[in-house]
Amino acid sequence: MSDIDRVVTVPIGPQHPALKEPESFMVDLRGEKIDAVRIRFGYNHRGIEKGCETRSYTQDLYLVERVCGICSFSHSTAFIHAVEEIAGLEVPVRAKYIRTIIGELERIHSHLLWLGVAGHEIGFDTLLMYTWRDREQVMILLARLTGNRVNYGINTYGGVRRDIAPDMMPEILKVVDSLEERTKHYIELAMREQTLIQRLSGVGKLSKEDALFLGTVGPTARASGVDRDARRDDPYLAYPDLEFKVVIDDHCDVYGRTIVRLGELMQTYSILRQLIKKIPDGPITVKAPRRIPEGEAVSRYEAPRGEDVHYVRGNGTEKPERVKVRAPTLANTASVGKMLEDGYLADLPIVVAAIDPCFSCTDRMVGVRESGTESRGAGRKTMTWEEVSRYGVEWHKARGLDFSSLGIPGGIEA
Amino acid sequence: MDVQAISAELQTRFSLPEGALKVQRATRLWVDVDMAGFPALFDHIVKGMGFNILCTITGLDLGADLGYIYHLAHDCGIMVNVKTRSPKGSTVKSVTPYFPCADLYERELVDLLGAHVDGLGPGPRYPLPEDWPVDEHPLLKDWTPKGATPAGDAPAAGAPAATPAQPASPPPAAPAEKGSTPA
Amino acid sequence: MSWVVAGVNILIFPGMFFLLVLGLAGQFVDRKLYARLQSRVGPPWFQPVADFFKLLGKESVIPEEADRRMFVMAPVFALAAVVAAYLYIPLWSTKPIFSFYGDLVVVLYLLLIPTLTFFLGGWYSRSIFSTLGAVRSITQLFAYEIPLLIALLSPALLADTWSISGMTAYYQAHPWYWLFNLIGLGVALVTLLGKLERVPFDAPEAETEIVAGSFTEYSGRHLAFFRMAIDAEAIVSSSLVAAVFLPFGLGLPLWLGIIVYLAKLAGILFVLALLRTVFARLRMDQMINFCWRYVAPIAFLQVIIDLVLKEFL
Amino acid sequence: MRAPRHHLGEMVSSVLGSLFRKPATIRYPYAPFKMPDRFRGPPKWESDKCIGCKLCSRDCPSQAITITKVGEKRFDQTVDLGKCVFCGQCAETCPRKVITMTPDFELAQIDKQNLKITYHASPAPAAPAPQPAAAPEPAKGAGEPTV
Repeated sequence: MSDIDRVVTVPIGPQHPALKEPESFMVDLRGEKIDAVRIRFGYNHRGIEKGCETRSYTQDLYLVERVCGICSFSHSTAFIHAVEEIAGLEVPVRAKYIRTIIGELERIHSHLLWLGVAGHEIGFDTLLMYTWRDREQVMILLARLTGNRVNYGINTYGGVRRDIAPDMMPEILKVVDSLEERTKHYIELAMREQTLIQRLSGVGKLSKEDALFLGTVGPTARASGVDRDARRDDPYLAYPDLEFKVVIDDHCDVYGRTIVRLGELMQTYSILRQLIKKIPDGPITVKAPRRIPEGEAVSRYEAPRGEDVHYVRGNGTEKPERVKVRAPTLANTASVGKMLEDGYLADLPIVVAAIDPCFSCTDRMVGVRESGTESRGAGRKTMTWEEVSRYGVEWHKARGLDFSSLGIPGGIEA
Repeated sequence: MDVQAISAELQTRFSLPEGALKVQRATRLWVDVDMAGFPALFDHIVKGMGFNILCTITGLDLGADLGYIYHLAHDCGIMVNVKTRSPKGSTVKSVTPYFPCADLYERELVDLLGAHVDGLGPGPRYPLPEDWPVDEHPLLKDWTPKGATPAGDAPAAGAPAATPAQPASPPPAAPAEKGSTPA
Repeated sequence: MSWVVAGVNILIFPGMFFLLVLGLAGQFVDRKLYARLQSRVGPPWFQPVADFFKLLGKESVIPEEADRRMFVMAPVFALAAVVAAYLYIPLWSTKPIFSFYGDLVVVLYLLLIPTLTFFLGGWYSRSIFSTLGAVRSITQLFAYEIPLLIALLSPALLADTWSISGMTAYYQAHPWYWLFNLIGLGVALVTLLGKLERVPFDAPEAETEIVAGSFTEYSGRHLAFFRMAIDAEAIVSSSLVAAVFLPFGLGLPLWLGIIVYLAKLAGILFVLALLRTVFARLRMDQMINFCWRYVAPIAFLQVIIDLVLKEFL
Repeated sequence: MRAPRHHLGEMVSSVLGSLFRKPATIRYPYAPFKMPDRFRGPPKWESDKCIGCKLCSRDCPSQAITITKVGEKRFDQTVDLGKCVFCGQCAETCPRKVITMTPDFELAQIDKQNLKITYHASPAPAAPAPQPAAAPEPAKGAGEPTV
């Protein structure tokens, strides 16, 4: 290739082995370097928000749970918190603890899943196989506790549907012990394996200023030194009774995001031990009305991928007036363009994977199309980062940095 | 920071009417403000009080008006929900100068509720497809999908043909005037 | 050598057919080891055969924009070159089927052809993923080929011959001299990973970026031939490494010789499988950096060692 | 966290160890696999105890349940497993607790129709009673699903 300046456009997605969900990244390449990225969303619309308005609260609970497969419990709990706040339901303490246990187990399985996916994206399939093997322990445990591996269906208005039998507690601890040992191994691996470090560090840089500016949430933000965690800042469930550290890191790259997630796993094990030690006896549910009174509430939940925000407005009937879901990925996608700036094509999969994206959550959340409105092939939505980029450029200019000399308007072309 | 203190400060500074401020709990404050007072209040909360997390923007269909709720959070955990409203068809000012990420949230308002956002730059539609009719806003209460049976009620036995629970089933009559491309 | 014997040797044993069977067996060993190292059950023994015949039975789609002739020829050339190279490699005696002075260089060039066909097949597929994969293949070639050449030539320097059978004969006469070339063996194994496009050097077919690289557009029997060529290439290059760096146990009775040969192959395949288990894929720039900064100097070290030794031995 | 000295091939020892351990995967479907006892598979009705209140079908998030009256205080229950999301809300809602979630998970079918499972109420106590064998559907006993 003598013509080194030739720009090649590579379509990554909507169907592509690097993406677990259908999204489209049009990547302009100069050699191996990324010149510009255009991102399109919207291959997964479901119309959840409108759907919630037309269903009863009981049905909504399961609909919301299916916003996301991996953080199903996060969405259902965030939703149920808002509804319970409107209804003025006081959830029994034991139910709160059980919810926290399930939520933290979900965090374990989500983070281990992420580690495996990250390994796969950088061609380290052995890491994928090992982490998913270990993750299986927590999946089976969740199936035993709740009745399913994902979409646990354990929440119900006013409490939880299933109690955790006393003889299950040692089982949970056994899994926690075993996974803690494995996680220590992975931390060691992440800090020492040369090829892993080479592929992860310095990749997908996102400075603290940018992370704050672009509204990044969750481990992605914490890896850029943003000290935010809804579990500590706006405590819910049993978190006020628990001691844990918010893991932050200053690497600001994919390596930092790995370290943060592994660190969070270690925190989660300690949280689970505390929960099992402290869980009180008592009822697991209070009676909830079918009609939720008029009122509104908004809840924040620290899902494994970042902060989940649910807003619910009740109108005194069996159906909510309005449900609004903000999945963490929507807040994080804005940062992907920034991270890809000046990167390599080879780094694209891991950079995208590093925000632990769940495009289906994102799409479902904004989705409004009900079945029957349109043929399914028309679900094309386009989103570019022009506006965000322009702001980014202006913002940096105001601070004496000019990216326009790179020939990349804000790093991303519209 | 204390939610009562914030509430008192907003009360005195903006002389809000009775009932405009509601402390729901230690970390939740709801503020009702009319469109005229909104920019100043929003500016003060973001710049003056340091609420630098925009969780999301919720749009509401309130009949004749559109409601907007800006969910602003502070690092200390307190969340101020600024509620404002404007008649359908009037404009609301964009908050993207404060939060560039609000771009997506505001485009959502435009597409789903038909809001007019002043200061939102040109750009592609989001989240609806480019070929979606401009005057159809699915989250409006009076919007029903054409060709679909009203959903949500207990299903008529044996005939839940095209309910949202079953998105895979083809609609009984796909409206051709929507400019949709065939699947 | 009558033409009948030559024909049998070339086509059946120990030529093409034997090589293809070994190739499939080698693929199985590699996949099974890879799986077991990753704590998985792995495929049953007939999986490579089943895959091969399944691919043969599938429709072979040729992209409209592709150069039809090049697209179809590339896999055949790859396989032919690999089979031809195999004929010059001594397996269990110091005498291969064909041999002449300088065949080491010819074998190395024949083994270059598969990589070139990957490039041509990918380039003429005209798909963006294939093109990228093709360019990466050829870029990577320049990184690993030089260290591999140097590593393979240094034992020849010590033996003072450019023929593989001459080398094996020399090392047969001096039974322990092959131990001097252990550094070269290491370099050869590492660069083989590059030649066979395996982790950590599998950027040319990195599925998370460019789907399957050069092979993205290939399907059906064309893909089957390509896969077969890669399997056979693994065997041929392992045999070459075995002949050059592990020249012991040659000239035994045929059955014992075959067992020793298979054991050497298995050993090399095991190391290759192990290496591809424990690393992450390197980026192109990192791969080239690694080869030129570390692997090539080490290969030169081997050359110096052999040149010095030659003075004293 | 400061990174210590970097190594190549940090995983060598653990992957070599795997060679000598039992693999983590199984040869399903040749090796049997069972879900935990409390796994929520398809719902199952004890048809004779069903009072036909239809609360299950009302609460079902995916509208998968149909209750049909087939006689005096006798009800057939149909669940469409193609729609069912296995949430178990029906079992939760049921005032008589006649619904249980079974731990089956091998539910694949070639024909979509086979996903509809009907639980039949036992045949009505036939008024001209003497011949139970001559009841309308002798093969479909109470609680026995048919497809």
